[in-house]
Amino acid sequence: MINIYESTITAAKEIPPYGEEGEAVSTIQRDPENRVQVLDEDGNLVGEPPDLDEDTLIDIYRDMKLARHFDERAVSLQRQGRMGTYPPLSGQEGAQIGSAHALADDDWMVPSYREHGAAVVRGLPLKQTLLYWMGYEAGNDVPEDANILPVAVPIASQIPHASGLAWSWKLQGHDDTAGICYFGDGATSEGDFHEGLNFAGVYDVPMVFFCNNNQWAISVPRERQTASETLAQKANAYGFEGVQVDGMDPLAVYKVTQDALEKARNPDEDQPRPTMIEAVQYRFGAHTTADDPTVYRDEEEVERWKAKDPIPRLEAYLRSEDVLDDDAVAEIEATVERQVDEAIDAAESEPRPDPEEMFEHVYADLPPELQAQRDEFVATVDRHGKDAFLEEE
Amino acid sequence: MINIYESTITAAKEIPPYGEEGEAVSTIQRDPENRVQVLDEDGNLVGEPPDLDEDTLIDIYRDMKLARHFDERAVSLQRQGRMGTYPPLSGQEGAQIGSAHALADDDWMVPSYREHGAAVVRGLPLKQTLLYWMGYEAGNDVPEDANILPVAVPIASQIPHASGLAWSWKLQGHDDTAGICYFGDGATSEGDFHEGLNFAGVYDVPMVFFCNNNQWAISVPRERQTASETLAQKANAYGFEGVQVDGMDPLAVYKVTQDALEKARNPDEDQPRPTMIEAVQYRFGAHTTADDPTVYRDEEEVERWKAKDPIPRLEAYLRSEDVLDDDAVAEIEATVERQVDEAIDAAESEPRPDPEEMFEHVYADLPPELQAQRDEFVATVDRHGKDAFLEEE
Amino acid sequence: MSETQNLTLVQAVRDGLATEMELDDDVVALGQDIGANGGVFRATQGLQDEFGEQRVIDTPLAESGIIGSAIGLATGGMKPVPEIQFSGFMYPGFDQIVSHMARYRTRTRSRFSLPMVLRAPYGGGIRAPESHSDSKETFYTHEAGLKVVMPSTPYDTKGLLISAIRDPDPVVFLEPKLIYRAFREDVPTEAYEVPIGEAAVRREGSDVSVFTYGAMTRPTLEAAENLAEEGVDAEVVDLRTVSPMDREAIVESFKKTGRGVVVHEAPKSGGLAGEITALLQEEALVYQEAPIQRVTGFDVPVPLYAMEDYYLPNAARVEDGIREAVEF
Amino acid sequence: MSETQNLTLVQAVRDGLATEMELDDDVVALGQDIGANGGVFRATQGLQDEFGEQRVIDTPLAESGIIGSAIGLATGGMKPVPEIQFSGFMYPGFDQIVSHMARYRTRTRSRFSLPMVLRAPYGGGIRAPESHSDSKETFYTHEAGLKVVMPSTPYDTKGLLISAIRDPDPVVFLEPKLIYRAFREDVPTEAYEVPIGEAAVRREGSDVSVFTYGAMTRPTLEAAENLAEEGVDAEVVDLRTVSPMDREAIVESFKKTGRGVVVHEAPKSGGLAGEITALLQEEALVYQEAPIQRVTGFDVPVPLYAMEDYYLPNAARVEDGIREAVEF
Ligand SMILES: Cc1ncc(C[n+]2csc(CCOP(=O)(O)OP(=O)(O)O)c2C)c(N)n1
Ligand SMILES: Cc1ncc(C[n+]2csc(CCOP(=O)(O)OP(=O)(O)O)c2C)c(N)n1
Ligand SMILES: [Mg+2]
Ligand SMILES: [Mg+2]
Repeated sequence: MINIYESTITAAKEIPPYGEEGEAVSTIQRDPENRVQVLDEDGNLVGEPPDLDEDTLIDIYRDMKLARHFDERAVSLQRQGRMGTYPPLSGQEGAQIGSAHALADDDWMVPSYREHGAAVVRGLPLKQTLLYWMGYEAGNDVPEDANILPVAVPIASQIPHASGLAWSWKLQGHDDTAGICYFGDGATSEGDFHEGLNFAGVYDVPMVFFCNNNQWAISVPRERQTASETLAQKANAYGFEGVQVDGMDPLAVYKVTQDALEKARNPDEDQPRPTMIEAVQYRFGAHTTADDPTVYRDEEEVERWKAKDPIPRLEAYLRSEDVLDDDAVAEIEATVERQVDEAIDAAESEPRPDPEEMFEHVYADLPPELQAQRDEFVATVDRHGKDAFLEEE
Repeated sequence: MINIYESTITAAKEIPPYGEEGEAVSTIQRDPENRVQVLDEDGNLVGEPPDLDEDTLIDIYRDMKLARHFDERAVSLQRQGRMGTYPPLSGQEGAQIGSAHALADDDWMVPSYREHGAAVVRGLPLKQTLLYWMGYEAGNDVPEDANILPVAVPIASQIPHASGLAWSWKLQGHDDTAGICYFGDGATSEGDFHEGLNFAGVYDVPMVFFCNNNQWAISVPRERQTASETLAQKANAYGFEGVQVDGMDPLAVYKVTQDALEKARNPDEDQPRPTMIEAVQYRFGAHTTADDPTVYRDEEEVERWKAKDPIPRLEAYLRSEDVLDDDAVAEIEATVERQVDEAIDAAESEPRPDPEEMFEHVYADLPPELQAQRDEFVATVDRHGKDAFLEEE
Repeated sequence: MSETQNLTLVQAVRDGLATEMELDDDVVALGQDIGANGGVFRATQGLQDEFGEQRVIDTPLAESGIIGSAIGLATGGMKPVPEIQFSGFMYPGFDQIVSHMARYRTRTRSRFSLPMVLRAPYGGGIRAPESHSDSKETFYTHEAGLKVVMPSTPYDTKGLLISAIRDPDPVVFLEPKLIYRAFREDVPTEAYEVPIGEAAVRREGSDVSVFTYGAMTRPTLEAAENLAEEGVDAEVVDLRTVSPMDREAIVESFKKTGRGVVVHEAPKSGGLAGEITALLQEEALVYQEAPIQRVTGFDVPVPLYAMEDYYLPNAARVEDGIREAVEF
Repeated sequence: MSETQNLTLVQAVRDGLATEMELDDDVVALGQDIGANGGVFRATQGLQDEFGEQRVIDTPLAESGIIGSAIGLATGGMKPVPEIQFSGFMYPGFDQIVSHMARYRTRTRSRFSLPMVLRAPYGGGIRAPESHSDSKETFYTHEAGLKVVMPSTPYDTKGLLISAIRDPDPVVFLEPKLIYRAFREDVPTEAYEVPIGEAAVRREGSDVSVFTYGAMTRPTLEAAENLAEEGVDAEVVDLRTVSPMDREAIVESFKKTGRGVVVHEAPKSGGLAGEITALLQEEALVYQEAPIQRVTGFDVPVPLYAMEDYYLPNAARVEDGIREAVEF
C-alpha cells in the first residue's frame, strides 16, 4: 500500500498535458493509472492549472484552512468530552474543497460522513456539523438552500441515492443540474457501490462518483480491500470512465471534477454522463476519535504522506504567484479561528432536548399509538425529572 | 442486443489461435471482446479443438441430447399440470455440458436454478431435479458424492458462497480442488456478484465464475442490464481476467473452462486464480413456464440464434470426424428417452408428503416450541384428514 | 353515480397506479420486467405503452439499486413506486428499506420526506418456487417510519394504493398474490382513497373477534360462515393496514366479544398475532374470557409447494382456532 | 477446582473465541478490522497474533460478502465466526442471513448444516453515531432455522459462545456492547458450555416476574432491588437465548407470580415483549392477575445520542412498569 502513491505519482513526467484548446475532457479520457496532477509536493506547477480567478483560488485556500482548523478543534472537543465520536478529515481537504468548489450553485452533493469540509463549501453551517456529532437531532437541520443530502452512515448506501437523484433531474428535464457523490475506498467493496454505479451507467445520469481513497478503511489498507490495481478502473464495469487524480492537489482535483461535471451536463454524442474519480489521498489522523491508528500503521508512512499536505502545497503555489503573502495568510487564519469559535459557542448553547422531540419527524402525522407512547413518556419524564434520564451535562 | 453475437463472432479470423505448446492459458489472457470459438455455426473447425478422446466427445454430445430431451419433457409435464413452474434450458446445453465436463471429479459446482444439464453431469439424478420442480422436499436430496451446492433462487446470492467454498479449500490446503459457479447475465447487476467476485480476487481463490449470458433476464435484454460493453470485462474490477466464449460452442466452452480451472489450481506466479467466463448464448424458450417471451422479443431473433444450436453443431463436427453416425445418434436418442422416462416414472411415484416433514431439517434438534407446533398440527391433520389440506392429486 | 369496472385485485393494482399516474406527473413506476412485460403478474400491463418509458421503467436486476435509486428519485421531488418482483426478494434491499426509507424523514427533520410506495406481491399458495412465498410483514412493521398496507379486496386495493402514493410517508404495499385473480369487484374508474390505518369489519358477530388481513381474509370468512351454521357468530376484522394498526377498531371489537383469534400466514413466533394479543391484554384484559388463539404459519421456512397447503392456515384450522376460543 | 480469570464481557467474548479456536482448527474468525486492529471493540484483540492471518481474517467492507462467504466456508467444512461491526450493519447482509443462513439445512435436507456464529455488538447507550445503536433481534427471531443468543454476563458470554460455535446450527450472537466493559466476573480459563435455549433466574421473587435479556438485565435488576426496599419482591428472568426461547422457564415463573413485565430496548411494536405476552396468555391465562407491562424502546428510530437515554429503558421506567403490574 505504502508504495501506491509513489509508484505512479513520481512518474510525473509521464502525465500528458491536458486542458489544452479543444481537449476539454482529456483529464478524464485517460488510463485510470495515469493520475492527474497539477502541483507537485512542493507546490510547483507540473500540469496545466485550471482557469480560476484569484478570489476563487483564495477561497479554496481559505476553505481548506477552515476545514483543517475546524477538524483540529473538533478532535479536541471530543477529547475534552464535549463531543461524541467524530471522524476527522485532516489531509483530505484538497479533495473535498477542490471538488466542492467545482460544483455550480444548483448542483447537489451527496456525502458520506466525513465531508465536513465539502459541506461547508455547499452552505452547511459549521454549527450544524458540530451539533450532529454532539448527538443533537438539531444537527440534522439543513438550510433549504443547501443542496446536500444527509450524512449516510451505512457505507456506500448513499450511492444509489445519488444515482436516483441525478436520474430525477433527467426525468424532469433539468438538463443542467449535476451532482457529486462522495465515498471512501472501502465503500467500493459494498454491493451498493456496484448497484448504484450500474444504475448510473444504464440511465446515463449526470452524477460524478468521487472516491476519497484515503488508503485505509479503518484498519484495512487499500490493497487488501480489492485486488484491482486502481479503484478508478472499476468504472469500466459500468460503461463509463474512471480516472485517478492526486487527491492532495486541490487544483488537479478541481480540474478533473470540473471536467467530469461538464461532461455530466453536456456530453458529446455517445459519451456517457457519469464519471468515477478516484482521488488518491491520505487521512492524517485516526479513522474516528474512537480509533487508534498506531495499532495498524506506521508513523513513518504518515509522515511520508504529510509531505504531500494540500494546504502548504497550495499556499506555496499561491505565494509564488503573488496571490498570497504573510499578511493575507495571517488574516485568513484569524478569520477561520473566529468562525470556528463562534460555531462552537453556538452549538454548545443548544438546550438539552425535550423528550417529545424523539417522536417528531417519524411520520408526517403521528399515528395514535405513537401519540400514546409520547404522551405517556412525557408524563414519565415529568414525574421523574429529566435528570433521572439524561446524564448531567 | 440482437447484434452482439454477430458483431464479434463473425470476425472469426481475428480470433488468434490458442492451445499451442506452452500457451496453456491463452484462451483466458485476451481482450474480453475477443470471443473464443472452436466450431462455427455449421460445425466447422475454426479454432484449435480441446484435446479430448472420442468417448468424452460422445459423452458431451449425449449429455447435451439428454439435457435437451429432459427439458422438452419437463416443459410438457408442466403444461399438463404434472409439474410446477420450471425454468427451461434449451439452447444453453453447450455452455452447461461443455463446462461441467471440464471439472475434475473432486471439483465442485455452485449452480443457480437453470443448470439441470450441468447438474446431471455432476451426478445429480434427473429424478431429483424433477421432484424439486414438482415441489417435493425430497428433490433436495443430493447424493453425498455429488459435489454440488443447492439450487439458489435469489439471484447472485450463491456467488459469495462459491468464493467461500473455494476459500475453504485454500485454507485447508486442498490445493488441487477447484470449482465453477454459474449465474446469468442479469445476476451481474446484483451486489452479491460484486461482493462475491471481490472476495474471490482478494483471497485469490480457485473458483471459475461462469456467466451464462443468455441475452435476457426474463424480459430485460442484456444491453439494458448494464452499460458495459461486455460482461467479461467486469472481472477487471476484481483484479482477475474475464473472457468471452461462444457459449453455444461446447468445445470452445470446454477449452476455456479447462484453462480457467487449470489456472485456478496451478497459477503461475503473480497470476490470479479466479477467472470470469462470459459464455455468450441464448435461451430458446421461455424464462420459466410462467413466462411468455413473445411479449418482449421477436421470433426472428429466436430463429437467428437457433441457427447456432450447440447440438447439431457438435453433431455435424463429430460426424465429419467419423465419431458419430446415424446408428450411434439413434442409439443415443433411444437411451436418452428411456432415461428420462424412467426418471419421470420414479418422480411421479413419490408419495404425498406427510405433515411432519415440514418440521424436519429446520434445526438439528427440534426445539420444544416447534415440537409442540408439529404435534398439534399432526393431530389437526389426523382430525380433518389430509384431503382437507392438500389438493387431490 | 360514478362509473365502475369489474376488476380482480391485480387489475385494481394496475388501475390504481394508472389512475394516479394520470393525475400526477411526478409518479413513476420502476422495477424488474414491469415495462414491455407488464410485470410478472401483469400488475403493470400496458402501462409503459400508456405512460412511456420514462415513467414505467425496467430496471437492472438489483433490489438495493431499485429501492435506493427510488429513494434518490424521491429526494429529487418525484413519487416513485418501485416494484419488487416477490416480497422474498426485498431482502437484498433490506438495508435501503430499514436504514434509509424508514429513517430519512427523521434524519432530515422532515426536509425530505419520501413519498414512495414499495410494492411487492407476498405470500404462498400459488405453487411458486422457493423464496417466492414469504410473508414477512413484521420485518417492516417493526421499523418505525414505514407504513405497511396489506389489502384483501380489489376495491380496497385501488383506494389504498392511491392513498399510499399520496401519503407523504413511505409505504410498503404488500399485495396478496394468492388472490390476485381470485374474484372481482366493482371498482370506481375515478380516483378515490381508502384511508391508511383503518380496519374494516368484514362480518359482524358477537361471540368472538377474528383479526386477519390480506390473503387470509378469505379462509377466515369461510370459516366464520361455516361456524355460523353451528351457531357460532364470529366477527371478522380485516386490518388492511398492518402498520400503523387500527388499535381502536381491534380493541373495540374485542371488548364486545371477549374472545379473540388472529389469523396470518407469517410464522407464529414474532408474527403480528403476538403483537395483537399483547395489545388486547394491555387494553382490554378485564374483558378477556379466553386465551387469544393464534392461527398462523409455522416456525419453519415455507416448504416447497407440494407441502405449502400444510403450511398455510386454511378454513379448517381457522375453525379449530375459533372453536378453541369460544369453548374455553 | 478449575482456574479462572476476572474478565469483562468483551474479554469473555475474546476468551471464548480463543479457547474454542485452540481446540478446533476448523474455527476461523473473519470480519472488518478484526485482525491487526483487534476489532473496533477489541473483541478479537491479539487473536491474529495468536492464530495467524489464515484464521483471524480481515475482510473487505462488504457485509453480504462476509456472511455469504462464511456460508461458503461452512459448506466447505469449516466453522466460521463472522463479525459484523455493529448489528445495524447486518442489514446489507440480510438476504444472506434470511435466505441462506437460516434455510440452508432445510434446503439440503441436512446434507449441509451451517455451524457458523454471526457475531455483532448490538444496542444503545454508548453515545455512538446513527445506525450504531439498533436492537432488532426480532428480525432474526422471526426467521426459523436461526438461533439467537443475547448474553448479559461475562460467564454466560464465554459459555454461550462456545456452545454456539459447537452448535451444528447457525447462531446469531448479539453482544450487549453497553456492558462490554461494565463489570467483571470470574470466568473459567478452560472451555465450558452454557446451554443455548435456557433462561436464568437472576433474582428470585414472588410478586411479579420480569423478563429481560442482554444489556437491559442490569437496569432491570437495579429496579428490582430498588423496589425490594418498598416491599415489592420481583423475580428477574434473563432469557439469554431469545430464539428458541425458554418457554418453560417463562411460564413457570409467571405461574408463580401471576404478574409480568417484559423489558427490552428494541421498539415496542413487534418486539419480543409482544411474543412473550402472547405466550403467557396462551399458556397461563388463568394465572394472570394483571396486564403484562411492556417496558421497551419506543416506535421511533433510535435518536442521536443526546437523546438516547430517553429512548433506552432505565431503572425508573422499569420500576414504573413493575408497579403498574403489581398495583393493577
Ligand atoms: C455498512 C457498514 N458497515 C460497516 C460500517 C462501519 N464503518 C464505518 S466507517 C468504515 C470504514 C470506511 O472506509 P472508507 O470507505 O475507506 O471511508 P473512510 O472512513 O476511509 O473515509 C467502517 C467499516 C458502516 N458504517 N457501514
Ligand atoms: C434477488 C432476486 N430478484 C429477483 C428474482 C426473480 N427472478 C428470477 S430469475 C430472474 C432473471 C434472472 O436473469 P439472469 O440472471 O440473466 O438468469 P437467467 O434466468 O437468464 O438464466 C429474476 C428477475 C430472483 N429470483 N431473485
Ligand atoms: Mg478510506
Ligand atoms: Mg439471462
